[in-house]
Amino acid sequence: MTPPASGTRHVVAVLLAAAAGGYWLASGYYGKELLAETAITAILAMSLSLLVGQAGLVSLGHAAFFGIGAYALAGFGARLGWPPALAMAAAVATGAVAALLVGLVAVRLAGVFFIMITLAAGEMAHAWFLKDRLFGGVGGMAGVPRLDLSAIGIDTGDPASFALLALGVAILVYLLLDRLVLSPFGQTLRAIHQNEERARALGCPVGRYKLAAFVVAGAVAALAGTLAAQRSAFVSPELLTWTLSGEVLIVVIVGGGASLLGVSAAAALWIGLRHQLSTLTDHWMLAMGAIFVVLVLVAGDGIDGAVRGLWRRLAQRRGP
Amino acid sequence: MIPAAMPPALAADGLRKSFGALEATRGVSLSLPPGRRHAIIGPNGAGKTTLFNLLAGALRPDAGRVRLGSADVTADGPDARARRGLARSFQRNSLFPGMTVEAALMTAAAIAGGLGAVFWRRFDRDRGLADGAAEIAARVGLADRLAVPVANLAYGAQRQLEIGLALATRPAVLLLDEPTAGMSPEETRAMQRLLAGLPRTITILVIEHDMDVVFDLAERVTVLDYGQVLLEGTPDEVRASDLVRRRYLGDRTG
Amino acid sequence: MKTLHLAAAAVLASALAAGGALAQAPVKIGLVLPYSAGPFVAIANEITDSMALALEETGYMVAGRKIELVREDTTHKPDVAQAKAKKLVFEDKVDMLVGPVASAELTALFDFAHQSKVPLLIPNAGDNEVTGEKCSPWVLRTSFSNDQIVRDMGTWMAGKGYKKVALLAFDYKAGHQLMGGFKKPFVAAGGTIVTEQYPPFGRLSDFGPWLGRIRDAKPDAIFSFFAGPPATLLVQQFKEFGLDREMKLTGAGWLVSPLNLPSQGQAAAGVIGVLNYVPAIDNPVNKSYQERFQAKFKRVGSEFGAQGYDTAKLIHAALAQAGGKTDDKAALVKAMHAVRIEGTRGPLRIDPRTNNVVQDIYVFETEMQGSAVGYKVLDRIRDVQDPPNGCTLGG
Amino acid sequence: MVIQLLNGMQLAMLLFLLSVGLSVVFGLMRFVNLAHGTLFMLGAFVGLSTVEATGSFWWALVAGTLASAIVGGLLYLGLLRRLQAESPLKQVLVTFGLIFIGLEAARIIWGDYAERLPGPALLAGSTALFGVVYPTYRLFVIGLGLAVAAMLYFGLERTRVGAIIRAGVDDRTMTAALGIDIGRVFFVVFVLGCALAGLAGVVAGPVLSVYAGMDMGVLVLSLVVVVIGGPGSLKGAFVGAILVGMVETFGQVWLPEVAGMLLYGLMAAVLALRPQGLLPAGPRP
Repeated sequence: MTPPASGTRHVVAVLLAAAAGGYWLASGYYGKELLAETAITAILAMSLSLLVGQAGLVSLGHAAFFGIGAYALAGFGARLGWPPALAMAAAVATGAVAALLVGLVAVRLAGVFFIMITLAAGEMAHAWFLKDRLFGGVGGMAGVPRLDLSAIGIDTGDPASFALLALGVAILVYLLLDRLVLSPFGQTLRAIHQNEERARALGCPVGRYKLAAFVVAGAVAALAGTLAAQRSAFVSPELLTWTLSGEVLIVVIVGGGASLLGVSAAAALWIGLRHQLSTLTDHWMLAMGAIFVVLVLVAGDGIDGAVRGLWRRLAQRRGP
Repeated sequence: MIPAAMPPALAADGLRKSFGALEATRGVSLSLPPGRRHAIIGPNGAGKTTLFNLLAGALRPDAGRVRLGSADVTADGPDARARRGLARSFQRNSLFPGMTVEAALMTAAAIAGGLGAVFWRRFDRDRGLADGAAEIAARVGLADRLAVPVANLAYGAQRQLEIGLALATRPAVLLLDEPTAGMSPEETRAMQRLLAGLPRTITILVIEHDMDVVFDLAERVTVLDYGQVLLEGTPDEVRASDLVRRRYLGDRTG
Repeated sequence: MKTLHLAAAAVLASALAAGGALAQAPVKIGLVLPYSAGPFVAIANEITDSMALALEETGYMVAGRKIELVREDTTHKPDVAQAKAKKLVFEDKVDMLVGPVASAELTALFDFAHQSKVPLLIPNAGDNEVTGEKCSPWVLRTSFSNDQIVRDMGTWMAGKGYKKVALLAFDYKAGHQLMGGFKKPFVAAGGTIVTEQYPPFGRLSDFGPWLGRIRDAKPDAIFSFFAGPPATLLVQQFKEFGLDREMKLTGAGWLVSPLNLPSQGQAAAGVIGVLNYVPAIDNPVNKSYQERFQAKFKRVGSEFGAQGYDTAKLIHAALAQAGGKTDDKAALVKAMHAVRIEGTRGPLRIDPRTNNVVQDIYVFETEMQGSAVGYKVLDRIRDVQDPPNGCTLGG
Repeated sequence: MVIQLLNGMQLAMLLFLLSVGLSVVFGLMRFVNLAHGTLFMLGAFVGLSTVEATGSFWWALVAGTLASAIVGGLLYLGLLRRLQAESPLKQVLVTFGLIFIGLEAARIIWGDYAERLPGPALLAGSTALFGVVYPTYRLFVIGLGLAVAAMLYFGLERTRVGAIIRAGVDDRTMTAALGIDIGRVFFVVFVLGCALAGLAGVVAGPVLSVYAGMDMGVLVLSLVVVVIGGPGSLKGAFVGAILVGMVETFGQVWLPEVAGMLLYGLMAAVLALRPQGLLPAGPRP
């Protein structure tokens, strides 16, 4: 639960970024798509990691904010015709507001009940977009604009550039959330997670902190959603299904929950594995399900913990 | 015009609390001037823990008021009372098991200092918090164990940290819930020394079973029985009281 | 796109250099269908299997080139569908795309096909706009438009004495398009819509509540649009609630699709449907298709399979017309416009004004044939062609 | 109106059969089993195969119920028992993974096509009741649900095992301290809950169609039932199921614009205002 020593953390971050960069250079067209999807999933997983890993709030409705961000971008950018950058900012703000509204009710509950109310909230949002007419209901809506970076010579319409953009945003989100996690705010969230009663007795308005974490996580999830909408220029209610929330939760747990880099690596693992398995068999979900059941059961601390455990063992072997 | 007297650091007035048909607290009043060491004793089931929770804010009274200094905190929760300078320890250790001693003390100070809203600075590089943690650790006898994970501390040391977390908030009023519970005689003596050494700027109210600790520390003692104040007085008065001897002390000391 | 042309030119150049002795690169057809997840897996497989049946007849050859089907799984997610389409075009260098099934996936694919100028053939999705106001020169439809299916049904039903009709469909775009397309001509032909019921889309559903409301409105018939499990539910509940004694159940023919009959049982008998295909169509192409399909898969081929079969037939004919050349995509589309084929559904062609298929539409009724439910064609409406509906391809 | 009430009741009884096991397991063990819907689907498919093999719906009822009980029991012994001491997070994730395994396994074994589980000939046709003509089979579903509810009520209130279960829901540690093998009670309850889910699957077969994925829709509905009624409470599951059945039935007709959100809104409202549910099990501090 204590944040990792800073030195190793930076090394791992650079290694991960280098791996992504190497893949970007080596991959073909579809690889760029997968890379962008991985970056987006990593952002979503990092946002949920703040909730689950730091504050101990297990949300099963996180995809709702992802979807709301995507739909808000479609609304502001395509329907209202705002410039994409402004529309993106407004979409992130919309995600934050939505998270605030849900959070006001949800943070008063704990454990399984928190899981259930976030599930209910997510399903409500999903039902709303299934029904709505402005964004095409079940069929979704195309024509979501991409960020215009031509001023600095980047054509985001090009998939290779867009993959880089998504990676860049993921790195920015990492730096931001890393800062947050290591700050007194992050420490307070961990304190609440470890012992809520004590945190309260020390003077911590626990509900407000949980709410703040929920809003930040919602905003970052919405940011991921805006990228997802830009990637395919398209939004549909699929973005808000509760099974997506569950998948991201698995990614977070496999990644070690609290480790931003761990969950990012797990996002890459998730996307890569799904791609590899689905080229092998139409029943890839069976294999994915089995693999993740085993991972959740065995790797208690996720990738992060497994790597650290291995590191410790190696270090011991080298020792006297 | 008569100059207003200095308000008591902690006061309770006519506190009542029932759980269903059970009346746990039946009109208890207390008043602790600043700097006072005050103990609450009473047989099991006398309502000590309920009263403690009413004062700490973990429970809301059905009737009566709680004041901290000049502020009425009856409606406040435990966190709001803590922000007004009230700190408490727990009868069963309630720590941050995933942190080191230093991090736990820093965390307590950060929360109490309202630093929790700061998200742009590194927590672990805050010199002020670290220095404060070292000072508190020295005070509670954990100076040599700053880097030890809380979960790895021995029981007695965890009890000391329990007090340390409360002290880290720089409280004006400190509520201690059986600080020596489960300790060996040696550890108890260390705790006694620790408590005796606390500065007079802190007002202390303690619930305690160990009468040696009580009579050593307290300047005034409230004896609770069936949720009511049986007697309040100096330790000597309490020791001398036939009533108390019959109801309570007699059973123990013979 | 530049690199694509360069690559193609390089292939061409090397082929020429070898004096044609080298075998030519195969024609690649990319299939973007939901093979692994969601409610349309069966449809995806049937389309693919039937395309394979059609291509087997040609030995997977056209004008000296091999034909290759490249499958990509959309996992029933629109963004994946789009990414897989891009993969097929840019990495596998397919010459055309066939897909998808769900309307959300089509929305996600449409713009890509339009911008990348790669022919996309839609084997099953009916949104009017795709070959109407939103039409693209690169997106062709071999299946149907929603309007095309139902446009003449209103007149037909009014003519058969069903004067009072209740409409029943899910509350979403396709539901409203099909009901709207039916309603206008029906009212013009003197019919009355006595009630319109639109249950919310995508719920574990029970038609009881809506059937109750419809019964109160006392129509001569229900005209409905449902597919898959909800269609089965409706057919059963219509009987269970005894509505079959008071009115006729009719609808877009997916209601009693061969895919649904096993789960509908005898309750499916006596339903009137209108569709671009029904297994009972009496023509040699369909007979041979059904024979081969049933021999191989031990069940009746459905409209989805038939559409897949016809799509492959049309592609093959167009490729033959183009002499097997696929580099010039515009010429390829032109060839698709030019060919006329005899499909399982009768004569077929692609309308260059809209890129929608021109086909016969069948009115049929289900009936007990021995111990099982079968189909009887009641009427055949020939050469049903969509008006441009805002599409400007025709100039 | 009468028809709508019967429709709502029919759906309610299906949901009750499905949810009661989930609810008691939730209340007794604080265990959320997302794979509960998968056992419902398993019951339906095994029932389908049994009907195809024997031609008898009644054998299907037995076989589907048994199959879900056995698979549920094996899952518990092999996998879920280990999770009991773990956080709700792990339970949710492991059982979430099981959903996909179950879904794909069903597709591999039974294929991608929706099929119908024919109801018994005895219950075919319609019956006149309260002035309306109503499908006989659906009346059977309602009757079965009520009968099971009554049996469970009797079992919980009047038998020793029932008393232990109630005590376990109220205070798990205390019950264990009384020297009762709470693990065995959990196991029995879990398997019984799975059996009822399988029963619900077979019973739902003739009303809904049987297909891989039929579990997804009902799972969330049954979670709504559990939360609304109050976890661990038989009466809660019963009342919750009726509420959900009626809201589904009437809401979609009267308030079609918001029907999709209605149930989740109800669930969120109950959680926010009365997290212990409408009819919580036993006294809780």
